[in-house]
Amino acid sequence: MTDMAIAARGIDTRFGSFLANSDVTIEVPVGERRVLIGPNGAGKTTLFNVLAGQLRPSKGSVEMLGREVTRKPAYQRARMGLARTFQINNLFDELTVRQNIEITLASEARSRRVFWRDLGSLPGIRARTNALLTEWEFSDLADWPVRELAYGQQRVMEIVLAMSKQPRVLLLDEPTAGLAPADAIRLTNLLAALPRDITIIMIEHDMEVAFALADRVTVLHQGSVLAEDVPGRVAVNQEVLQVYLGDMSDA
Amino acid sequence: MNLPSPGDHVKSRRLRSAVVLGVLLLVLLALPFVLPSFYLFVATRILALGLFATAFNIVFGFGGMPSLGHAAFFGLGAYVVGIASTRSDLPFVVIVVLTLVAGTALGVVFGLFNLRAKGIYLLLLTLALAQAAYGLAFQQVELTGGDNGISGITREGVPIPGSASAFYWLALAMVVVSLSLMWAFMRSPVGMAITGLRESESRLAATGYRVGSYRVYAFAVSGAFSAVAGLLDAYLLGSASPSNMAFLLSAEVMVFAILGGAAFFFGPFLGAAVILSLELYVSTLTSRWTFVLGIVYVLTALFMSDGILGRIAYLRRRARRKTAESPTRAAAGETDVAVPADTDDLVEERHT
Amino acid sequence: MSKRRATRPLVALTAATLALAGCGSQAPSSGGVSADSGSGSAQEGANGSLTVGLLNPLTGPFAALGEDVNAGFELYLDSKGGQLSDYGINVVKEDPANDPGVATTKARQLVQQEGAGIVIGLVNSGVAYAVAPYLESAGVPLMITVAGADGLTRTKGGNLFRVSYTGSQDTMPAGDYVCKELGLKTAAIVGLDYSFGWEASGGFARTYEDAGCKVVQELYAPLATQDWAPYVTQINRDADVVFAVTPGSDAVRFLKAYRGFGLDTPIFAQGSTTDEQLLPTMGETADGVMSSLHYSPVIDNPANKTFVDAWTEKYDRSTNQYAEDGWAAAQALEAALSDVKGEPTGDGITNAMRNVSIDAPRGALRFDEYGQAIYDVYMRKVTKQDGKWVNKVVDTVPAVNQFYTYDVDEYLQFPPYDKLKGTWAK
Amino acid sequence: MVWLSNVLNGLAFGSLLFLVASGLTITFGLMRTINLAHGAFYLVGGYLAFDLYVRTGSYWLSLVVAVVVTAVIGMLVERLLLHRLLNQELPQIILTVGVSLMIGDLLLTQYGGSPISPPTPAGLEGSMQLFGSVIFPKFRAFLIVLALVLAALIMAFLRFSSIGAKVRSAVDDQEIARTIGIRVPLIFLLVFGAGTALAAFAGVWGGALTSLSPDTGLDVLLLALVVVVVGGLGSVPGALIAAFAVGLLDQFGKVLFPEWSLFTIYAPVALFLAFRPNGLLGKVESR
Repeated sequence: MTDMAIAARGIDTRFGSFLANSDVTIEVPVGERRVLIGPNGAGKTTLFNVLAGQLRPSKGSVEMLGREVTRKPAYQRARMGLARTFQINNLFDELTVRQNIEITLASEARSRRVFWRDLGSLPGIRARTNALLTEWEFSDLADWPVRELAYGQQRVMEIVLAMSKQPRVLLLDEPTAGLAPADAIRLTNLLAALPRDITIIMIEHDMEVAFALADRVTVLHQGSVLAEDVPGRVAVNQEVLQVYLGDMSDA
Repeated sequence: MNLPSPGDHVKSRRLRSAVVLGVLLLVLLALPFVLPSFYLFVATRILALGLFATAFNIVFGFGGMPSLGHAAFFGLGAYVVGIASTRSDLPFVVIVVLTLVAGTALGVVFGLFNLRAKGIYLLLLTLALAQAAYGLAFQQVELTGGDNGISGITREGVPIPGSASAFYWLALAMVVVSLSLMWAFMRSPVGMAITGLRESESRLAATGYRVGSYRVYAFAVSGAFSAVAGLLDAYLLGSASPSNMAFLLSAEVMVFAILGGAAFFFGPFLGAAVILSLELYVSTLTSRWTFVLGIVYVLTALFMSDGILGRIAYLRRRARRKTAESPTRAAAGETDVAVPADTDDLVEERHT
Repeated sequence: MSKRRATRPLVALTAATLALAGCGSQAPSSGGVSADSGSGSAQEGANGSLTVGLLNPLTGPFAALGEDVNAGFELYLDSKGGQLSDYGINVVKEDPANDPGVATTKARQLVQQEGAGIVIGLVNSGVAYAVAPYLESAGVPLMITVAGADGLTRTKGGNLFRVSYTGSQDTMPAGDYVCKELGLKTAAIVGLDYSFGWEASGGFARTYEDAGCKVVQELYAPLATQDWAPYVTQINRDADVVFAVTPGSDAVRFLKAYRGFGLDTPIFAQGSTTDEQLLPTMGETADGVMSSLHYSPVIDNPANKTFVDAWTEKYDRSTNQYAEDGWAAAQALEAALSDVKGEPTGDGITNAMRNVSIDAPRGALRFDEYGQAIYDVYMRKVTKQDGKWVNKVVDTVPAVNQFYTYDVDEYLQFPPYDKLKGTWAK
Repeated sequence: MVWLSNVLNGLAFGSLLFLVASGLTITFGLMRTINLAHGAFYLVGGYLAFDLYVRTGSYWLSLVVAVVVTAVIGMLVERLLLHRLLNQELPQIILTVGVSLMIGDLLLTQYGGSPISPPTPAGLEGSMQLFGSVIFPKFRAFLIVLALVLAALIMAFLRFSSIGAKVRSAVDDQEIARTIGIRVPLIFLLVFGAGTALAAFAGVWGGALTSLSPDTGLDVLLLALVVVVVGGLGSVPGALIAAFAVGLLDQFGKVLFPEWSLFTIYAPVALFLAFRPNGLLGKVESR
């Protein structure tokens, strides 16, 4: 049995009387690329928040890289090598691109409590920031506040920040949402080119993107897992089709 | 993409800022030679309250936590001086250290209480804490002198106790040092993470920062320097009293910050100077000065919520529109064209 | 958010603000002489001129007191044509805003900018404590008109004088009076929980117990207590008398709760509890309340008649102790100036003030060597006269000083009243 | 019996706090507007009723006119000033503090600084005997009833009337509300008017209990804020429970720990909020 990058078992997440996740079990082995799909309100983002530690499930357990993390808050999971992006751009808007990266890099143990030195002057931070800016082609924009970037650039920034900490597990919440088709393709290519040793769990609405990137696909529906399989088989799963088509005809 | 590199721009601006600050400092150093003693007194008071506003802004403008209880820190500093200087022979330096320690400790308490509260709840939680502190100051007479406060604070232990000018220079030195330390602090990883609190706590947590800790750090540092401001005020006035802890001072410091520009490091200081001068001027003209103060608050809220510096920055951005184009939005036909943030410019030091 | 909007309204509103500020300065804040800052209108008398800084609250909780002190002072000055002892008097009013910081600033402004030769006023004792050391160091005499803390007048030969009471001065005769004359042998004290409350209560308790009677209970409520029920319901109903020290709006609430809960123990109060500013609002609830104070508008003497006539001609309400304090302060200053030869220096006025002896509306007034006024204290009872509630004078204790009948040195050895609160009933 | 009397007093003072807090909590709950001028409107109501009663001698006329006129003033403030600052918490705070400074100063200029007392309706003077030995003022007993009735009315109104639903939808999503034909600015105007009317109503009743002077607005406002926040912003039942709790806390704090009475009211509140940052019945703010 391979090691699990993330294993969530029997997850219930309750908001008042509303059950957003009901007995969800999802196990993602190290190195796998998993895509979560499902209609609106299926509980995908809630599950993400549970995996990332932003929400504590009402029931069930979460394991990450072989360690029990159910009760560990988000920042501790981040320190264990988990990174995530947000469905709605969630950056340090008023800060510059450079500062966004610097803060992210400085979150490691030896620098995050430093209060006597300039952030940019810490050993390695400036150099690594510059390297990242170059690698992701943001050098020209380094001193612009993030809020001034185009939407698509902000989506990429989300991924830059997530990747800058060299995560072992990467959660991507609809990375291509709201992008023009050309930008979406660019971004998908960027994602496809990420190192294979990073475990990726991704929520995606766009089926083409999903199936192009996924090793396996998990389908959520009304808070529960409806199906989980390789893309080819999910694409022809009757139940899944029904949910999706039904959902579309409703909309 | 073909963009103007902000590099040269930033360098020239950094130089200009340094020159502006240098000239300003020289002017401030020279004030005792030109100002009549009363205005020197007022200037010293502005220094103290300006420091208070700047310290407050660490929590408010940078950390994005609207504290309505900061008078507690200011008052605490004043009482430390009051108690230590009237009941002991402790040297000035020790009293300063005591003040810093007390301010930090109270800041930690405030921070721990406010680990989770947000927005209006944080506002009222801090208010309740400050009211509790006010209650202690008012009722624990043994220690605080109750409503009479502590008077007769002399500057005996203070370096060069003699003249008003000497105290002004001492206050100026302490304020300059404090502001420099805060400036440096806000650029450190901890300071930047505090700024991150305001921008997005969820991202900060997802990045690996323990959000609650940074809230505590913000209050601790802010509390320490707010207490130093209270110390200066107590030495200047020669007294400490419960009104140093009162709700109205907490509200006023927020107006200082907003009117000056909470997004800017020096905004709150400017706001303090403007409002204190205005209060002095108007209250000399008319006994209806609270009415005028009310109008100032209303106008600030309606038209100056980005503050004086915010407005200047906006006007400058607009003036510069022709020379710089936003990399992205200009193409999309947006009119409010942005320019790069220059991290070393006084006015453009934008953290909100 | 568009940041471009509203520059024009901003300009308009700023202009309006400035205009209003301008109008405001002419608005009659106290109805007194138009004597706002402006040394340009310096009035020159035959002997010279003097700038008087009136440092009384015009805003905040004590505004009503401050306005009346100022009005009393200016009324007397008016009646003398703006001159006292042939010195032209320029009045400059500043608002201490009930804040030691503002008050210290304003005191300096009065002295250093406006050239005030004397500062008169102060209501809040904390503010007075904060301001006094500066005026001492500046060599400018300070005449306090309301602030009551005992400790303010405990230094001999200073530049500080006070025409109004010390916290305990007007209540010490009351302790004797209630015990001996009224024969009420046990008392429950209800006071405000701050220094004035402890001093006034303590003054009463000291003489009351020394006269052989017993304080059986002490209750102290915070300043500005909105609901007095918790205190009123605790009052020991076996006490013969309730001694109340509840000045200001607390008096209104205290009496309302007291009557509401059906208590019928007689009340004897420190005189500010039944102040004429409050009587119209208190109405029936104050009926029969006795009190001690150094003034009552119905005192029958020529000086008071002059004062009351001048006051009622101008204002549609009764005089009160604060207005009288202001009036008496002006009289005292006039008397001092008549002794000053030539330039009215700080030392000159201070020295002359020590020998001042005047017939104020309250009666004879002079200062002891600590600068505290010596005056008659009246025992009064709230009664309806011609459809109005007044503090009828029922007895007089002449020439009361701040130490009452105690030996000064012995008195000064007593622990301060804030240490004694809570010990009287034990 | 002493305990019973203390409990009743606590409830009566709590009732006064609820009267003040009710207007504050609905303006916040429905409009997300923090009105720190609420204490000033409380004063305006009380002073107007006092003034009118002196002129006319009619209690009910004074009450009604005072409440209506204050509501109109409130609506003017909303329309001319607050309205421009929708969803901007801090500017709203500064603005309403400014408005309350202005109102306080106008009242001081107009009526002087001495305390005044708004009228009490006939029949509520004096006291009554409960359970044999407990004497309790009728006015205070009536205040408890009044608070309970008012709470029930507000809750029923918000729940059952269509205006309640409209207001809620207008707040939840202004865009959607607009598209389905709800006039959002009008709704906000009415809600703010209702809030200030409640403040004025509380001013007439509370002022009759405690008397008013131009500086009492702040004392009352601070206590009402405590109640609103502890109850959970926007929650009327929460405010009712919190008002009674704070009233009792105040009463027993003063009886049991008089030396700490200012501390005992705010410190527990702070502690409570630290553990329940959204108050008793407050909704978690999504942001």
